[in-house]
Amino acid sequence: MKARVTVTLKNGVLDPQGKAIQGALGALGFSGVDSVRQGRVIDLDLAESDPAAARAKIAEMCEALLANTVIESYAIDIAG
Amino acid sequence: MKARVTVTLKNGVLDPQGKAIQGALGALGFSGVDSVRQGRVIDLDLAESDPAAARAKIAEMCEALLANTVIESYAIDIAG
Amino acid sequence: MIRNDVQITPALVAEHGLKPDEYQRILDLIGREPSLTELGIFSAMWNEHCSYKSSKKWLRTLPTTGPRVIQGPGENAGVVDIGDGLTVVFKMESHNHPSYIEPYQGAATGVGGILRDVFTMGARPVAALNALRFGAPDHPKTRHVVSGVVAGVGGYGNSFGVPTVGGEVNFDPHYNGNCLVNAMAVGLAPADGIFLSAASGVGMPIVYLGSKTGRDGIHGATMASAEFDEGSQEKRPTVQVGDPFAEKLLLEACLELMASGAVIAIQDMGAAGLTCSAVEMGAKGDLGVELDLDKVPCREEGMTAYEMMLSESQERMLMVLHPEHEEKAKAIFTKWGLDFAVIGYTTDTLRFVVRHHGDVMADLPIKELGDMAPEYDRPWVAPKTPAPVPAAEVPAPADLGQTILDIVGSPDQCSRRWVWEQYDHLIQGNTAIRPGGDAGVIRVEGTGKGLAMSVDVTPRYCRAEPKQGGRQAVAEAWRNITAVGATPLALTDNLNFGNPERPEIMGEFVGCIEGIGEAARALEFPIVSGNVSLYNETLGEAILPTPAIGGVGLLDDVDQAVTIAFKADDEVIVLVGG
Amino acid sequence: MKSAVVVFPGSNRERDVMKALGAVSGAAPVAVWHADTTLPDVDLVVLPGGFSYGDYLRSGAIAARAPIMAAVKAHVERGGLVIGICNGFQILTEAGLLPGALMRNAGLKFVCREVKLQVAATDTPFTRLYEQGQVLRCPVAHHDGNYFADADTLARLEGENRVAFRYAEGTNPNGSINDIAGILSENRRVLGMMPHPENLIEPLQGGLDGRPLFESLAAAA
Ligand SMILES: Nc1ncnc2c1ncn2[C@@H]1O[C@H](COP(=O)(O)OP(=O)(O)O)[C@@H](O)[C@H]1O
Repeated sequence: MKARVTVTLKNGVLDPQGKAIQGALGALGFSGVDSVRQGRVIDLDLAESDPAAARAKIAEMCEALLANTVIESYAIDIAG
Repeated sequence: MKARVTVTLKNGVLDPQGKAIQGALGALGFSGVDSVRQGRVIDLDLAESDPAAARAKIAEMCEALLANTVIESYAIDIAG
Repeated sequence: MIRNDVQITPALVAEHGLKPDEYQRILDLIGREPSLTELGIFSAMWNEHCSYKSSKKWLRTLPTTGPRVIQGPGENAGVVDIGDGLTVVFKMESHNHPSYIEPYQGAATGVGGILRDVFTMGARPVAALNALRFGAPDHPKTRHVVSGVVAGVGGYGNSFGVPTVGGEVNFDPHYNGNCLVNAMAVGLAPADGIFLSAASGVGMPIVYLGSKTGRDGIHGATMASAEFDEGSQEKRPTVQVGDPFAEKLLLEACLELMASGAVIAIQDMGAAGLTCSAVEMGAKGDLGVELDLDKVPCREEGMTAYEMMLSESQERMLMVLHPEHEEKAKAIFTKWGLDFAVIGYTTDTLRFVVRHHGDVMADLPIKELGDMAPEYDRPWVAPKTPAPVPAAEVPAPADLGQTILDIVGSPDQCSRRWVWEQYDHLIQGNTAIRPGGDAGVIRVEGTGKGLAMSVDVTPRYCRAEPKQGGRQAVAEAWRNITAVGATPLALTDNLNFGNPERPEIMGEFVGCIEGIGEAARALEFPIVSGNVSLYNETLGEAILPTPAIGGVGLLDDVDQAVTIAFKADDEVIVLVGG
Repeated sequence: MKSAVVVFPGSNRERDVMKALGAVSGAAPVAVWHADTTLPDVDLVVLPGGFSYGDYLRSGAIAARAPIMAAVKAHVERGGLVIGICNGFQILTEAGLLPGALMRNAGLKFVCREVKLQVAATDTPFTRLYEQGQVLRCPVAHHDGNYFADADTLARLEGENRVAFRYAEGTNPNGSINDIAGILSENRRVLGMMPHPENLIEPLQGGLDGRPLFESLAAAA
C-alpha cells in the first residue's frame, strides 16, 4: 500500500527557505508571487493492505519521527 | 491563486534521506515499511487567477529553479 | 487580535510572571493601571532573564576589572585588549528551555544570539564554543535532544561561518527534563572600533535592521495570545526558527555600516526583542525613546503592539544613526537584502512612548523600567557538605585494565569526536589547535599571536560543595588555557541553576559565586561578561548547579602552541602539580 | 596569475581561498559580487565554499542562477579556468557546468574532518604538481557532498578520466558514488571538488598538502 505524508510548517513559523525561494523567483523575473512556503513529502510503501490500519500506523510514525510536531503539521494520503 | 509543487527524486536516484528514515522507522519498531522516498513541496500563492496561466507559469518556475531536473521530477497542483 | 484595553486581572498579572508586590510596584511607579502592552513591557524588563533580580546582588561581588579589560559586564559582550590595536570580544549565553522544547531550533537560535552579541560590539566572530548537558543516555528523550542540539549548534555556526573549536558534553539524570545549551562566541575588533548600546543625541533616528518581525517566541503571554487570537485554528507555536543565512548577511552589513561611521549606538534584539533593546539604548544614554510601530517591518498581518514589543524574532538589530548618514546606511542594508526602517527617534523626555495606528499604546518612565526593577536578596542556606569517603573504604578495582576501558568507554569520558565533527572547526583558516585537546587555539589574523579558549565546569563537584566547585571550574579553565601555552586573559560565565526561590538552590548559587570570585581574584582572571539561567527545574527536581566558565587566553607566538599528543618514542613523561 | 573570487550572499570560505591564492601566487584575487554581470579580465574564476543563500531549496541552486553566472559561463566557453570548492562545486553542477548532483551526505550529518584524497588525474591545470595516484590529506566540511550521476554520465566521466580526486583508504565521508571527491569538465579547465585544499596550506593548519593545487594553478596561467 502506497501512502504520501506531507509535512508543512505551522502557521506563523518562520520559513527561511520559503523566503529565499521567493526572493530568487523575483530575481529571476517571476512577478506576482505573493508567498512561498516549503515543506516535505515522504512517500511510503507499506506491507499493510488495510487503508484504515495503514493510516493509523502512519499517524504514529508521523508523531514519532516523520514530523516535528512542535513546529510542523502533517497530512496523510493513502493511494488508491 | 494557491498552488502546490511537489518535487521528488527520479526513479533510480539514490535517496539517502529516505533510506535513513526507513532505517530509523525500523529502529523505532515500525515493521513492514518496504520503501521510503523523501521529496519537497513548495506552496505558492500567486497573483495570477487563471488556472491554466498559473500552471504554465509554475512549470516555468520549476524548470528554472524549483526542481533540479537532472535528478528530480515535479508535479503541479492548482488549488480549487 | 490582542486588544490593548483588556482588564488587567490578577490572573493576567500572574501569567506575565509578575508577583502581586511587583505589580503593586508598577502601579506605584506609573500612578495608574498599565495597558496590556505596558504590562507586557514590564514583564519583559522585570523578568529574571532581563533584570537579574535574584542574582544581581551576588554578581556585584565578582572581580570584573584588570589592566587589559576594556569593557566588563553590562554590554552585549566583554572586551579585552590583546595589543597590536586589537581586542578580543566574548560572551557566553544559555538557551536551555527552548532547546529542550525544540532541540534543533533552540540550539541554533542560541548560537545565533551569542554571535549577534559579539558582532553588535563591532567584532567579527572568529571562534565559537559550546557547553552541553543532557539527561541520562538511556533516558527516552536524551537521544532526540542530543542529536537535535548538536545538529542545531552545527547548523547555525557552520552556515554563519565561524569555527567551533571547543566545548564540553556531559550526561546526568538531573538534566533529564532540562538540558543545558550554553554557547560562547569570541570575536576580534579594533580597539578604536568598539560599539556600545547607549544612545546619544536628541532627535536621532532609531533604525530597525535585519529580518522581519513575526509572532515568534511571544512567551509569558502564550495564554493571552491563544485566548485573544480568534483567527487561527491551530495553537501558534512560540518556537523561534533560526535563519543563519540572514544572520551572516546581518554581520556583513553591520560591520560595513560600522566602518562607514554612521553608527552612534547599537543593540541586538535578543530576548524580549524590541522592548529590551529600545529601553536599554534610551536608559543607558539618559534619553527618551519614541517608537512608531506602524514602521516596523512585519512578517505576519495584523500584529498588535503587544506582539511587536514582545516578539523574539531572530536576526534583528536596533541602531541609533547619525541622521546625515541615513541614506548611506540604507544603501548598505539594501545591498545585503535586509530590511531597514526608521521606526523612531530619541527624545529628551526620559519617557518610553510606543505608538501604533496613531494611538499611544505605552508611555512609561524609561529609567525606572530598567533601574527600578525589583532586586531580591533571596534567603539561602548553605548545603550540607557530604562527609568525605575514606579512601580505605573504596575497594580497589579487580582489574585495572578493564577499569581503564570502562572509564574511556563511559558516556562522560568517551571521545567527543562525533560531536565536533559536526561542527566546522577549520573555517577561516586560523585554527591552530582543533577540538579534542585541552583548549582550542586560533591565530589572530594579521599578527603572529594566538587565542586559546576553553569551557569548563564539573557540576557534581558544585553539588557536593558549591564553593569548591566554583573554584575548580575557574581553575580548570585556567589550566586548560595554560596547558596549550597561553596566558589566561579573562573569562565569561554561564550560571545555570534551579529555582532561586528555594533557599538550598540559592545556597548553591551563592556558594558557586563565592568560589568563582575567589579563584578569579587569586588568578587575576577577571569576569568580563556572562549570563544567568535560573529556574532550570522539572517537577521540582533541579539540575545540578552548573556554572560554566569560558576562559580566553593569549599566546604571543601562536606557533608555540602545544598539543596533547605524545610526539615521539622514548620521551620522558613528567607529572607536575599536587 | 590573475584570479577572481565570486562572493554570493552566504559565501563563507571566500576569505580562506583568497588568502591561499594570495599566499601561493603572490597576487591578491579580486572579489566579485554575485549581482555583477561582468568579470574582470582574469585567468581563473573561483566559486568559494559556504552556504550561498543559506543552502535553501538545494545547495547551490539559487547561486547558480545569480546574474554573475552568465559571465562565468562565458568565461568557461572561452576556455578560462574555473574552480568550485564545496559550495562552489554544488553551484557548478546546478549551473550545468559540471554533470551530476551533490546530494545530502549518506550519514545525513554535516561532517568536518580530514580525509585521504587520491589524485586520480594529473594532466590538468589544477593537479599537475601532484603525482598520479598520490594520496594526500585534506579537510572536508559539508552537509551535501554525496556525488551522484546516472550510469551513462558516470561511465563517461570515468572513461574520459575526468575524476580528479577520489576519497582514498576508506575515508569517503559522504557516500559519493565511486568515491568521487572532484571532477573535471570535458576540456579539463573546470574543476569541482568537495574538500578544502585552501585550509591545508601552511604549518599552522597542520600540513601543506593543499598547496600544490594552488601552485599548479599559479603556474598554469
Ligand atoms: N560540544 C563540544 N563542542 C566542541 N568541542 C567539544 C565539545 N565537547 C567536547 N569537545 C572537545 O572534546 C575535547 C574533550 O572534551 P572533554 O572531555 O570535556 O575535555 P576535558 O575534560 O579535557 O576538558 C575537548 O577538546 C573539547 O573541546
